[in-house]
Amino acid sequence: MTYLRPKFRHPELPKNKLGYSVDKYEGALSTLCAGCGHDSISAGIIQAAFELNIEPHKLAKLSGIGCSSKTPAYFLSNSHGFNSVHGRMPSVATGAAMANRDLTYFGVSGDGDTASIGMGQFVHVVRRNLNMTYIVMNNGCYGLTKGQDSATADRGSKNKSGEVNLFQSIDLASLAIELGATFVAQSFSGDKSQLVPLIKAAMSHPGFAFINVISPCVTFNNNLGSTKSYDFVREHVEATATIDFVPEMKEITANYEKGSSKEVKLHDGSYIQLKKLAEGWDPLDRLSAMNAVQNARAKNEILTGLLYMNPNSVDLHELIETSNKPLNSLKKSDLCPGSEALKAVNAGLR
Amino acid sequence: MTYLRPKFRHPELPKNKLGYSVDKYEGALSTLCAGCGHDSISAGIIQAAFELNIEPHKLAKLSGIGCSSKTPAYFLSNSHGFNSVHGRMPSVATGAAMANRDLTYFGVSGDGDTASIGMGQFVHVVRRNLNMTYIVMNNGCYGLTKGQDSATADRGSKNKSGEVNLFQSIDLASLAIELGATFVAQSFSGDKSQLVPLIKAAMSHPGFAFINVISPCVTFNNNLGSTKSYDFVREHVEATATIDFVPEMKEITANYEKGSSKEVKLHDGSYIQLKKLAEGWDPLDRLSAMNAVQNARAKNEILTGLLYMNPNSVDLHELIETSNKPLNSLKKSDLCPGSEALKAVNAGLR
Amino acid sequence: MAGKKDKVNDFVVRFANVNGTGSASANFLFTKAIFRMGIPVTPKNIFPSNIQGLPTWYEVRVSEKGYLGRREGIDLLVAVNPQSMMNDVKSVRTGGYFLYDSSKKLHAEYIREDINYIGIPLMQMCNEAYSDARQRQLFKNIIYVGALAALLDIEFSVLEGLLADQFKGKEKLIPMNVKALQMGVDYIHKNFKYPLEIRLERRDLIGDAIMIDGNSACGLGAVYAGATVVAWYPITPSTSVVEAFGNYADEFRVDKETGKNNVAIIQAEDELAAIGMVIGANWNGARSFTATSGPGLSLMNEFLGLAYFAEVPAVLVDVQRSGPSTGMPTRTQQSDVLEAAYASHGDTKHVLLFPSTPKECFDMMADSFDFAELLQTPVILMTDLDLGMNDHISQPFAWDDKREYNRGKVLNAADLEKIEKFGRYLDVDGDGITYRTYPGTHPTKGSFFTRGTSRDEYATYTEDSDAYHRNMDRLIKKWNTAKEIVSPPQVYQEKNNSKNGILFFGTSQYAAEEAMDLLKEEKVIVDAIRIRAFPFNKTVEDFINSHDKIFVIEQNRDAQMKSLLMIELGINPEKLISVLNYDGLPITAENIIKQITGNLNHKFKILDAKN
Amino acid sequence: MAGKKDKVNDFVVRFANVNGTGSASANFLFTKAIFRMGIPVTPKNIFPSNIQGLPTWYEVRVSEKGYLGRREGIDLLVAVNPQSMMNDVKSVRTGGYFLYDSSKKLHAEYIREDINYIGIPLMQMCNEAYSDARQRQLFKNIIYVGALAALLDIEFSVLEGLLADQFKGKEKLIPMNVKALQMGVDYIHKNFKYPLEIRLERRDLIGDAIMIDGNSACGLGAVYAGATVVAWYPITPSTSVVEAFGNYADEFRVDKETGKNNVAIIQAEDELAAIGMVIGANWNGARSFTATSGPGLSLMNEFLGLAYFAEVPAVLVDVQRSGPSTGMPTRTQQSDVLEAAYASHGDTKHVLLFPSTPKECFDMMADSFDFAELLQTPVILMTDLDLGMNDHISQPFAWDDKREYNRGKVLNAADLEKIEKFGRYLDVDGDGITYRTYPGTHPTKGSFFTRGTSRDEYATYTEDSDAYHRNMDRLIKKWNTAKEIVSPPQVYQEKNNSKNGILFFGTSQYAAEEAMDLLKEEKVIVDAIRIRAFPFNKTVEDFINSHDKIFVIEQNRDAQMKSLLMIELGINPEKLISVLNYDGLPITAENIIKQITGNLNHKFKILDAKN
Ligand SMILES: Cc1ncc(C[n+]2csc(CCOP(=O)(O)OP(=O)(O)O)c2C)c(N)n1
Ligand SMILES: Cc1ncc(C[n+]2csc(CCOP(=O)(O)OP(=O)(O)O)c2C)c(N)n1
Ligand code: SF4
Ligand code: SF4
Ligand SMILES: [Mg+2]
Ligand SMILES: [Mg+2]
Repeated sequence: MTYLRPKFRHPELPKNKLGYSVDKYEGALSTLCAGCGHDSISAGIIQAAFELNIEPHKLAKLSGIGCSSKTPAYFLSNSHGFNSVHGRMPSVATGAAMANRDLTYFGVSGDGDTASIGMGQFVHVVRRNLNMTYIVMNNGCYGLTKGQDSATADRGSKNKSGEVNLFQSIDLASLAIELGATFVAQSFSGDKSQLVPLIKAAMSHPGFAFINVISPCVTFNNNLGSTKSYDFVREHVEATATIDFVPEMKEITANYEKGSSKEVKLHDGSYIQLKKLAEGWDPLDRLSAMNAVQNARAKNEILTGLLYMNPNSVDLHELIETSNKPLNSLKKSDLCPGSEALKAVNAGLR
Repeated sequence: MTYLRPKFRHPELPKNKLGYSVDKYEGALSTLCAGCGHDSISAGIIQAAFELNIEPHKLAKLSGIGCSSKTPAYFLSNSHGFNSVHGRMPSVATGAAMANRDLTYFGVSGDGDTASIGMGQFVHVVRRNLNMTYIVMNNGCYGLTKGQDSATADRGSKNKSGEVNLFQSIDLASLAIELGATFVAQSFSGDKSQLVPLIKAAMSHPGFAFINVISPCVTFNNNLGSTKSYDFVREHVEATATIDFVPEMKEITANYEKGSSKEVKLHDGSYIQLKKLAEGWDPLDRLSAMNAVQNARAKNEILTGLLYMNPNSVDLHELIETSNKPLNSLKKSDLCPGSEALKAVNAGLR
Repeated sequence: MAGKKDKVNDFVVRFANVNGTGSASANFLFTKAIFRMGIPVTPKNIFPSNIQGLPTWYEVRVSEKGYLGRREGIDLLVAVNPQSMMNDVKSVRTGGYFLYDSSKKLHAEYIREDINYIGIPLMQMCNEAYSDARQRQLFKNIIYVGALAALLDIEFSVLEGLLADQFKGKEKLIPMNVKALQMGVDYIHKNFKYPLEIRLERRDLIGDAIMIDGNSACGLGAVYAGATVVAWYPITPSTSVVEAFGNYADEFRVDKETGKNNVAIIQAEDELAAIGMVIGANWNGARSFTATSGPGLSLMNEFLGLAYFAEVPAVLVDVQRSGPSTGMPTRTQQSDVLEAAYASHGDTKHVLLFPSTPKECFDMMADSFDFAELLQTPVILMTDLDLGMNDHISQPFAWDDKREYNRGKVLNAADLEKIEKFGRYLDVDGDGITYRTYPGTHPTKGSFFTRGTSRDEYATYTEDSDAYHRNMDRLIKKWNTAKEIVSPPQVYQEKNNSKNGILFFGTSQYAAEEAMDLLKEEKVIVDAIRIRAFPFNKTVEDFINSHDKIFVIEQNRDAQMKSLLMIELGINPEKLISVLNYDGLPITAENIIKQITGNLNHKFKILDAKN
Repeated sequence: MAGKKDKVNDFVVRFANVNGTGSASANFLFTKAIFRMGIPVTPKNIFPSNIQGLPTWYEVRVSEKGYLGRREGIDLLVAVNPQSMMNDVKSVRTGGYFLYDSSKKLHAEYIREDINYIGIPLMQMCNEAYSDARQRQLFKNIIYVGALAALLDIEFSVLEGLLADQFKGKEKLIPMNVKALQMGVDYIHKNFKYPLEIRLERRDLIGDAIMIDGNSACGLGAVYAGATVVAWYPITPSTSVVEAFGNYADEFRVDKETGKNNVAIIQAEDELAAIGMVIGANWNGARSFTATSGPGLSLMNEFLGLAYFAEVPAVLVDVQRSGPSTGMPTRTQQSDVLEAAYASHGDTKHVLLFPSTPKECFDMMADSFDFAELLQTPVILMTDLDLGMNDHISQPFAWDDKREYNRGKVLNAADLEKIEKFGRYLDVDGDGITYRTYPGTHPTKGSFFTRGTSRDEYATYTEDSDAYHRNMDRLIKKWNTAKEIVSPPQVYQEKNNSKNGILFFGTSQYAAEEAMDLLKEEKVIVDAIRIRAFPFNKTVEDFINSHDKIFVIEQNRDAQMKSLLMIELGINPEKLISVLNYDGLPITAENIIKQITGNLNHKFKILDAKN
């Protein structure tokens, strides 16, 4: 989107239960490339928070570094946000969540941020079942540093500089299930009808809720089978050896039925195959979820929908039995044993 | 083992094809606790290298930090060794292997070293299919820092300070398969008859070969259901609040048939259930391997043997098509384009 | 220190053990008994970086004068480790004693003419008295403590009292221990002249002091300071900070009604995660800290830079060990000073505190949260292995119940209502410290976006050069404000007595104070100051400026504190003379004196007498 | 710089664009044309940390005198970005020019009385000439270059030549570009008086110089130096170092027979892994490097300490950006100096090199491998965004084919046969540098165990205090040896002409040299030295000692180089006067002069004239 996005709103926008209209959930103007999938996801988040009747200030939004990690600035401007360091958002979110169990925690990361530098923290935040929503805006590349392959890039795909990715891609959803995540979903940035309900479900899940969202990068996308047909502008840009030209693009949308498959054409002319889980899918069966994901992967399909959910999720606070009152609200009287107790301690040390 | 281990050897020890007897493969005296499972694995490595007729100096041994990571000092003293920093052995091994493709690379790590601080590097060395053997000496705890739970500790187990582990354990073998590892095996430190052939197979595998070896920690083991029955010495030690007393222990051994199960009693009186894969097991089928591991986990069994192997493994050197000659052997004439070429470069910059 | 006159309450005993044999608790019994006899005593662990089977030493200095630093010259060596025996024999001073297990005859090579041998057949006695191998092992240690009691005149009732305390709730263990002690006493009584001329005499020099290690004191201080979120990763020698915190939290932080914890302790997956959690928690309004040692500090560099720039409070305990790299993990040093002061790339500076005693660990731990929140920046408590893992005699802990937690400039909903426009990084008060809000404070006011990248006074992203420059300058203003907020130095004299001064910090205090005394006996007068915080308070500057020569005592190779003094105060390096110790052992007064008198060209009698 | 006389070859043009619109290549065309006309020219990119849609500037200074630093004061602004237009209008100097797209009428608020407006209906022209939206976008840039050619007297044939070079192999693109250029030229010819009084005239001032950015030069240098293993993680502004290396490797390192690569380039999962790989490869006898910027350097602290202590060579390029934390990732600074010099906990020191020009990037990159292997320690090339990502006029690269790679003290099998007992850390030559072996060298001799923990001369693990101390002292000896091995400083005069000196390093060179010239015009003489390496060579010490006052010019807030000078050379801080710049933009001569003359209480005429 551009800096010129008109701010005009119809005065009679519908309101949610809190009496807020959706603009209460918006953020600053996005500085991402026009047509970037990430902006669509931001829109989905805004919609989900609106529909869920979340008090914006009772939500904390956290991210790492990357185009994707910038997005928290572009939604929920009445929420505190923390754009931390590259790959380490899970730890910051963990600390924040420990400090105050009464807020909703919303994390945004990129595939570089999560699957490369952040892999260790990702694995461990899953293992701890921290009560948060964690979205990866997955574009298979490092957008902000100009298009290098990420660890989720498809093997065989070509990036902007024409290099072929030689490595197998990390399937974050499958990995999360393997690690025992209690909520794992997958979706596509352009499919608002699927995305919004998934985000709402994730935010309602008491534990770690992971959504891997395929989110095409307008500028550096590197999807399998990218056709790279003759294109005057591309040649021009290649010849001058500056990857400085980003044509204006439209958001890619995809709307399709549950149970069906859809081929989606990306900005560079390549296709991805999405397969929406059928109505009758049982997201409570972990082994079958794993199998389905593996099988889809073998067929080069991306399974979308709620893949797995553990209805008996016990989140970190419950596990370690922290007090019901937020720790950051405790007062000296709750926390400090006082001078008398200290005398006893001293006595024990003589 | 103790510093007093007698160095006496029978002069007519059997020799391998290189004409070396097994003592050529030994290392410095171990300083681990008597009875530590890690020492048994070292013995297995010595035996495997001997039987495989490896030239010791053509092998490089690398490790992170921990009791387990000390072991490379205790085998193959004619090999160069690198005891690097905590959790980062995979990167050091990657650099080393890139420098010289003609050596054999042998990595040793601990469960703390790999599953906590080292998780990110572990995932990525698997993904790159680096040609190396990678053994985790898995004792479910941080031995060297005195027995804290590691991320592979069983949920519900108690550690030396009596704390119960609340978190699900990370199953490294299953994770490796999920990530596309091309060789994944599991074994028990006391089962030399299984371990030695697995190590040999791993060292012969052209790509990343992972062996997760359950290796009881004499001193701080924290296995599921540890009985902690009345014990004078333990009470004494607990009362004085110094965990400074390590009773002399014997190595635990376990020998059992393929296809069978065995309950093994650990030093603290607790049991683990090992299940050896049957003869007819097909280690080439990735999906069935994953399923078997998951099912065993559900039954609290530890599946041992070669779980999965990809016979078409393409290692990192092949993937990125490095020269057949070790890079560290290339000379200026191979590497330096010379002054004439530089003149052309200059000309292009005017 | 040769000479053969009676040395009452003034000697060094060193125990040479194998680790993992249960000697630690027995040796502590010995130390604690002396403490309970009212005599100043200081023990030092010199232990290996492994779990079992390697040499470990425990060195106990007894000092009537109250000198609690390490001292060279071993008066009595208790040799229970054949591995290290040869060096142990050599380490005894001429005229000293060598107590060994005489179950087997001592080989000739261990015999020195100039020392005295006390053979006790420890193994044999144990074999006779106990059938269980582990009991044999364990009681061997108790027996030699009994023998020492007889040799040095430790009151038996004191030992019994200690055992009673130790085995409270497990009383059945007491008689067996008493019996083992008695075996040692009896053997000496039967076979040797006792007591030795090095011996103990009850005094009343301890007062209400306590004995504890610095790490436990840090843990306790954090409980008192109201820390609620603790994230850590195990590393020697810092591990026991969080372990102690956890134990005290079990005692003091379990809600009586619900049984739930008023604390969250997370063992992180590594140090990057630990500091990340601390930053997240502090950002969200909880007091939160982590503890680590050198390698962990190195890993935290990036996050520390974030906290500095994003202005998030954070408390970090760095229990320093010998570096660099993994170094000697079980040896002490003060060598992370420079790294901690300027941790992270870019222009960064961090507040450091330097405790010297367990009491100060407790106090500074509590203060550090106030400072971190007042200044909205990381505060690093620079302790070391010597302070952290050795027991020290210390003033008792004290807590003023009227003391409130100083949470710094935080706006609540009512405050926000009153404000026209909230500027997270707006220097309203002119002290460089700006106002913050916790998430969740107000539905429409006070929310802001925290980032490590450039922003303006309203926390809005900008790449404007001026905004960047203004912000960097304000951070310096805040730094200057910090100088008079952080712990002031300890100055040892009301007005200067000399043109020479000594400057030290942390655990060098013990040896430095002893050195001052000894120098004074030689009529070499030096003034002294102990640094307790960075940035330096004006008093530090004044002290240095009002002396010609400053001896800067530190336990590292590269004179790191001296570097900070030059950089921050613009001191001419010529007047700063380094007195360094960097072999991994705590610095001694003798070492300090040698270096100072060497520089002053003073021939030192006491020293010469010793050599 | 008001005044209205003809300014031939002496002005600043600034382009205000939106990023992602393809302006970079057009703007470069403009710069390169001036270069080809034999006139000194220097461009600076001032770009945002995003991909598309935000303001980006490109500032081109033309200087007959060859001053290649940035200069304030914009003579001609090419405004193609409505977003920043208001500030862009303000930024033009009185009497300067404002070139804008007149497709729409300029709003009154953009009108200043004291500047000249040149309206060209760029959008309209494009809409008429092209139907494809993207071509309209792209050629708009070419059209304004054509207009500038007419306004400033750029030779059209030079532009054509450049296009021919650029589209070699894609010749069909050339006519379209020429046409667009011509459209710009024609419009000016038809509508304006041309050329302007700021204009170009062909000269022969470039000689055989080349134009290239520092990062590419680093990449090329590493190819020449024989680097074979490269590990990296993307981060602005260092990314193009490895990208350039990769491109040159594609050209020079593919084995002709097998088609295989004589190089391995690994995109690591993060910076910790990148430096780990570099250490592993160097340990195993390959030349290996990585490139990063501040945050990556912070993350590498632990590993750098390991390499220092285990004595493993490693080469690291730090392309500095504004810190701390993520700071301003697309702005320049020299603020990682202190962090790099002492990276890691414990007592550590690292060798740093400070290139100023692309040629020096190339040379120092090659040297850094020699130094790292000679000294068996990390070497960090401290460049910055300005040098790394901007094009610079530079002396051409040169390579002496007789030059051999100096691999340092490495024993081969034959050497080992001759040695009684190999001691990895034995100081045989007394220079602190010991002998190493590569894995696989000899079946029974020369293997050793590398660790970050304490060890003796034979690489055997030990916790012995003396062994530790000896080793730490030897490392200092090696450090002292390094002083005369690393790149000596550049001294600007044979003997001193003044009691005042200026000291600078890296990209401050351009502005510093210009400032010296301007000062000389004012009869203010200063001697000068440019630091090229750390530790400091004796010459640096002598230079400082032989002057009363040294102005230390650096692009950071905390005077980091000054700190190093104090710490390492024991210089009295009073004689070191800081001249600092830390707003993220390259330092200017004017800024330097202001600070120096301010200190010297000199009223500076040129400056006054300007203001
Ligand atoms: C420690 C560190 N290393 C590298 C970078 C540079 N960097 C910024 S964003 C990014 C990758 C972002 O990729 P991803 O997370 O996929 O986000 P995207 O831009 O694709 O949405 C990198 C490598 C950094 N900021 N910090
Ligand atoms: C950066 C860093 N953090 C912490 C440590 C301390 N440390 C040493 S070994 C270890 C854990 C070892 O556990 P594991 O890898 O399971 O090995 P084990 O001792 O159990 O064989 C830790 C935390 C360290 N050396 N470096
Ligand atoms: S570079 Fe790619 S990921 Fe980044 S904003 Fe542009 S389209 Fe989105
Ligand atoms: S502590 Fe445990 S892992 Fe370490 S050496 Fe002892 S038994 Fe082995
Ligand atoms: Mg991405
Ligand atoms: Mg372990």
